[in-house]
Amino acid sequence: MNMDIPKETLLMLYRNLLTARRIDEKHYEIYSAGGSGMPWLHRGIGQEAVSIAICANLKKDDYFKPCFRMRFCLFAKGLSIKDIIASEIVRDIIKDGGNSFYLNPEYGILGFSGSGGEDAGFYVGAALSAKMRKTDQITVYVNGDGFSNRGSVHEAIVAAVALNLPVVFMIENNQYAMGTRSQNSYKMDDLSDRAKGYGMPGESVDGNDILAIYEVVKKHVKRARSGGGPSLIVAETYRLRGHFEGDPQIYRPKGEVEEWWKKDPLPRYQKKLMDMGLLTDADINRIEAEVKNEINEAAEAALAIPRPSYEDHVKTVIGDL
Amino acid sequence: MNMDIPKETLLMLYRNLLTARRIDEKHYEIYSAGGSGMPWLHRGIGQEAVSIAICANLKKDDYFKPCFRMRFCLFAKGLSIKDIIASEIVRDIIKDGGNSFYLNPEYGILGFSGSGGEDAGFYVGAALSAKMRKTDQITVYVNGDGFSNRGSVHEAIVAAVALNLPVVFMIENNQYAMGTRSQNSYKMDDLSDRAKGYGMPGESVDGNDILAIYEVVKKHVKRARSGGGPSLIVAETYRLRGHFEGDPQIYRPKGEVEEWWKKDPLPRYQKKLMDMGLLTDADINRIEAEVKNEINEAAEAALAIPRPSYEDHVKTVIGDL
Amino acid sequence: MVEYAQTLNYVSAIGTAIMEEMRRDERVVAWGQDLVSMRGTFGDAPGMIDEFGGDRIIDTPIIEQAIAQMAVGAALAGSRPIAYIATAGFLSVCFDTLFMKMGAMRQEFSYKGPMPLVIFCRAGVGGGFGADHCTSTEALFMHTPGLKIVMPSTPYDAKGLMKAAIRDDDPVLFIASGPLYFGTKQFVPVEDYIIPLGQADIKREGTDITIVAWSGMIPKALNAAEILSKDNINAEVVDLRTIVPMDIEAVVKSAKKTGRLLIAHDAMKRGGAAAEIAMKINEVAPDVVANLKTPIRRLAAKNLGLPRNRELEAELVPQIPDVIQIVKEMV
Amino acid sequence: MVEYAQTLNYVSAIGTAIMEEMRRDERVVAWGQDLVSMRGTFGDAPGMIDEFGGDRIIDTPIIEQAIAQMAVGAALAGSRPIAYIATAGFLSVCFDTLFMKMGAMRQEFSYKGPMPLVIFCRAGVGGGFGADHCTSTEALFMHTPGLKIVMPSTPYDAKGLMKAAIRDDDPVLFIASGPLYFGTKQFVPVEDYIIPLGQADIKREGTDITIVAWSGMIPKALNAAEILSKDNINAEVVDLRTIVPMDIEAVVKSAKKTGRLLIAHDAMKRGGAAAEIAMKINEVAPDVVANLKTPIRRLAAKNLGLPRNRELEAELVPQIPDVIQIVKEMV
Ligand SMILES: Cc1ncc(C[n+]2csc(CCOP(=O)(O)OP(=O)(O)O)c2C)c(N)n1
Ligand SMILES: Cc1ncc(C[n+]2csc(CCOP(=O)(O)OP(=O)(O)O)c2C)c(N)n1
Ligand SMILES: [Mg+2]
Ligand SMILES: [Mg+2]
Repeated sequence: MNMDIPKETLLMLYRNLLTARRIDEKHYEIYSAGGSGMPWLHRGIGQEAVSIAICANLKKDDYFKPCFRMRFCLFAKGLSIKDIIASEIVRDIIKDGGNSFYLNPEYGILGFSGSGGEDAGFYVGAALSAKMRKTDQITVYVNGDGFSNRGSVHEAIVAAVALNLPVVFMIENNQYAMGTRSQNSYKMDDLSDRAKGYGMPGESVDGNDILAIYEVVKKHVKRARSGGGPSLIVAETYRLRGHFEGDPQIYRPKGEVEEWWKKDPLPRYQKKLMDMGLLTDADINRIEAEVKNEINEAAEAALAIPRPSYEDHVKTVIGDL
Repeated sequence: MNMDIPKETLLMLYRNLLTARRIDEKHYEIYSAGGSGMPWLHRGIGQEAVSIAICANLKKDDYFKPCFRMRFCLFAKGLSIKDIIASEIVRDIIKDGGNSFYLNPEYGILGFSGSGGEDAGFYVGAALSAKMRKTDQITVYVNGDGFSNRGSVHEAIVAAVALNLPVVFMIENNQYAMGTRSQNSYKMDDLSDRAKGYGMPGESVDGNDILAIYEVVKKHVKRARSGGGPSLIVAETYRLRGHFEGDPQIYRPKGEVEEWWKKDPLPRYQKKLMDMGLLTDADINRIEAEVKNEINEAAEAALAIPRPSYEDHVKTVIGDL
Repeated sequence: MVEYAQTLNYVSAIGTAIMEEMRRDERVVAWGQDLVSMRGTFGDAPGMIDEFGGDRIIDTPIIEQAIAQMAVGAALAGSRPIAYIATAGFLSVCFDTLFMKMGAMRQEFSYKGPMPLVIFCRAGVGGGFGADHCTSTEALFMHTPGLKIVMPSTPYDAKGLMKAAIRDDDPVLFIASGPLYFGTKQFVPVEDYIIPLGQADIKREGTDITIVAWSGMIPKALNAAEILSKDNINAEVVDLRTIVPMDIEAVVKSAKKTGRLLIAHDAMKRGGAAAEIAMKINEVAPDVVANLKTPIRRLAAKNLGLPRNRELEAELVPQIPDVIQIVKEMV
Repeated sequence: MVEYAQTLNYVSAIGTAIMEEMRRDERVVAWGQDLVSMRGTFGDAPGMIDEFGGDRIIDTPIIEQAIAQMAVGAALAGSRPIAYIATAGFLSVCFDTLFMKMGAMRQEFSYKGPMPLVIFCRAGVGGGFGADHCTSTEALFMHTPGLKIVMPSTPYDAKGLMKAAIRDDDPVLFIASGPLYFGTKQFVPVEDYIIPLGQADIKREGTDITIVAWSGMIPKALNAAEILSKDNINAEVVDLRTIVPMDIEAVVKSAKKTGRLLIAHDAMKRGGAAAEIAMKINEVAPDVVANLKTPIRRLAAKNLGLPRNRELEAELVPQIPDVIQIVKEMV
């Protein structure tokens, strides 16, 4: 089934998946060292396949909101790795002439709500705007299993269905919302049944199998772009780390994390490409070195950007102080 | 199928259905005369079967919120007709020692939100309280097809499902939310498919067939009371009048109202009981006279209650003025 | 010379403004409940729904959170949306987006780009329909970062301010006054005009006391002023027109002239806008305050939820006699 | 004689209060996100989750609207619920229920019965986590009818006020201070005590100026006062403890004594609580205000959405040096 994906795409996916992994690790490294300015860190390690596969199906000006802990994957949508890291460590990207991963309409990034799920309507509104402006832009809007329960996400779906908007909704089910198991919130075996309640198509996919996600997203994106209206994809994956770095994780059953490490999407895809004869040990080492180098340089450049000054910040905002 | 409903219940349903109809008409009469104090009137004529059938399945201390335009049916839950009318025409029920149909925990009435659907969680919270207090009280929570779309209704359902609470959710689909046809909000043939999105059972029923509703509600109430958790019933009916009295109704297709008058639940049920040999012309006339008399007396008594005075009102409220 | 060609009521003035802006700029679009199906929202702006309905004016289900949120996304995506939330009381139903996102988000992320959107709603005090339908909520948005608030009191102002709101690159909350919707008609110029946000207007000149008010309180203040004039009390009525940004200079100037300052609003007193205005004047013009003949006072609704009862509501919310009484106490 | 048997931090004092009340009255129940699964919400109140978790303390999905609404229904149905909304910023996500229903609904319908519920949340300024997580929202609820607001600054107060809140028959919004959660421990009596809602507390006696504050601003004010004392400026710090009802008499008394009044809060200035307090004092004690040595001033956050950046946030929200500076300007 995957055989019709061009080789360059397959290798691009590999490189991006690896890059995502290494950025996440770099964030952890910077966070652990302290003093960077990051107020906290919610890691996305092990879930990268979802966002990377989505980005591979989108154009630069399509609208896309990943899960909050997967924001760093937006490099695959076109943002520079330097800007990704600079966003995460709260540098003055504006003054540096860069692009924040929080709010950046040029790249289809329309803001990010700290009250999770409140941004659902933003991205659906962009799809409505695209329809009114008669462009072919579509929206992919993703939340975790937790925030997907929120009323504002529901209303955004109702809007997209009623107005037949080009939106692919996704739930990235990493089995936990903070300490709450998703099975304690949803009483159904297949979360994609949520779609049935809105009369739209829905399907679940192995969120740790990047090619499976790639193909499912491709199908739904195509449907949305051709006027087919909204749909839902549920990607089943796992949060390998605590909710935040420092989380004692008393809620985890013993051995669960270890089981899921075995399903890590990165070695899994690497093996697949090797089996397909598309990747050699030498390739792996070369790409690893290139990626590492790229990220190290980006991190260095990002760390060199000053923190925003009060004066610069205030210049960007309106209103009397 | 209806044969196992006792005769007294069948006749009680008839009397209540007729009473509901006549109260609605009385409200219209008072409203049209002017000066009563009613700020507006949203009639429920033609939809009475739903609430009447529900009440017949509930105990006094079960929690029940009907559709906002069907509040007057709460007489069937135990409120006096005088109190119903007095509530509608904004009299000083408190001072009169009566029971408002807006907020009255003794009768399982837990408030009524002018922002439609905001009260969903109130009634689900009461179900949670009942579970914690280990009583067998259940909740029936109804909205129209319009308010049922709101995020707060969704969250209340998510809560009831996650916590396995004894709640029967209902959508009373009268085909319109103000001027918006329900088919323009929901893109599915059977609104009860909404239930599938939550992994709970759902079914649709002819909302103008009182016995059909009675039986479906009975089944779901029994399920809830025995710990089976939440479920959804959709009652298909029709709003025979404008959204409010005075609505020019430019949004109605020609002939639609006339078609639905033919499905009026009252004559339909009357005929059924006559066919079953449970009702004669003489019975009909007698009950009609009794009900009319009861309502006239109640209306007179209600109209005689003074409007609330500022002083009395303020005594009931807290806070510095 | 201004050519007066149309006599419009308040709501039609708003509809006309929106229609003219939709013709001028194809990015201007509108959505909300029953805009098209019930046609009444924009008054009798002629041909509006025929021209734009279903295409650039669309109906949505009852999903206020999405209605407001979609405006944020569409504005960032290049449209200039007008999102209709029927009642100012329902703003609390989509409050997170209004309070934490619409104005605050660009500031949170130091984002310089525009977010041109209008939230259009109607404040409903006067009907006795209860808290949700009648509560005046502007004080909440005064405490909201980055959101402009427009509350006109006349058809002329409503048209000019709506046009300014639509052309503004920041989010604007336009709270129309329900009780004024079908009130006195006014000659409204046919040609294009805007009233810049942040300019108060003196609706009545006076010498003895300044009454600062806006929206539905303006006619009450003017009525009171007429009656007071028979007792030789000459009140100046300053219509703020926009709450944020606020033309505090106009208030100071008037208070300096009359020597007395009353701030009146329909909203509840505790934590209401009057307190902020009074404090602001103390901050920017302590000398003027020091020279007032009597301390600044405020007239506002009692600190209670509005009842489902027109007469009780009228007891809680300031009426013409209340304005007269407090002015007499002050003069 | 009070027996001091436990040294508790702020959050454990709250947890202990709730646990004691749950033992005393079986109608007291609690729900919210991750109360049981993550155990941290009530601090280290010993055995609390083992004793009540899963039965009278339950976890919910991420559905703040339902979390708040369920408290209303359960309170009317006979429970005494404590509903946990993690962050004071998220109160805007369930705002309609808080603003229009919790306090207002009984008034709307002239209902005399009780509605005993506590909304418990944490205000988060200080972390640089952005608008949603850090914004102080009490001013919104000051403008809300029928809702009491508790904002303690010490473990002792937190315990006594939480007990009062739980026993109150009206809805109470209990906004804990995140930055104080794991701050200085304090001896907290083992025996039952309550601090009645509506009583301010003088946290530091002084003669030169009154600083009115609450919650996380109190330690900043006390720190500033210590530093100022080296310059022989003796500040009195009045901790309001509850915002509604407000102990305005205590403020007036102190201001009369010191002759100067500063009101300081973490929340944004425009439309903030300081304006209301200043206006209220003008209303109830115009003579005291007239005799102040300098006009009342307020110190509050800039009128901007909070940024995702700790240092920038600290620039926007008043810090110890800001308190010192404004006091020096006033004295
Ligand atoms: C409205 C709101 N409620 C609660 C929170 C606190 N919170 C932050 S992350 C999180 C869990 C989100 O779970 P999920 O959506 O599954 O994403 P995941 O963390 O698994 O990636 C919660 C509850 C929040 N940010 N916003
Ligand atoms: C949150 C909110 N939005 C809008 C309204 C205005 N409104 C009052 S009734 C109504 C229609 C409700 O439709 P439905 O739920 O189908 O009930 P029906 O009128 O058909 O009985 C609307 C939109 C409201 N009261 N509350
Ligand atoms: Mg998750
Ligand atoms: Mg309907």
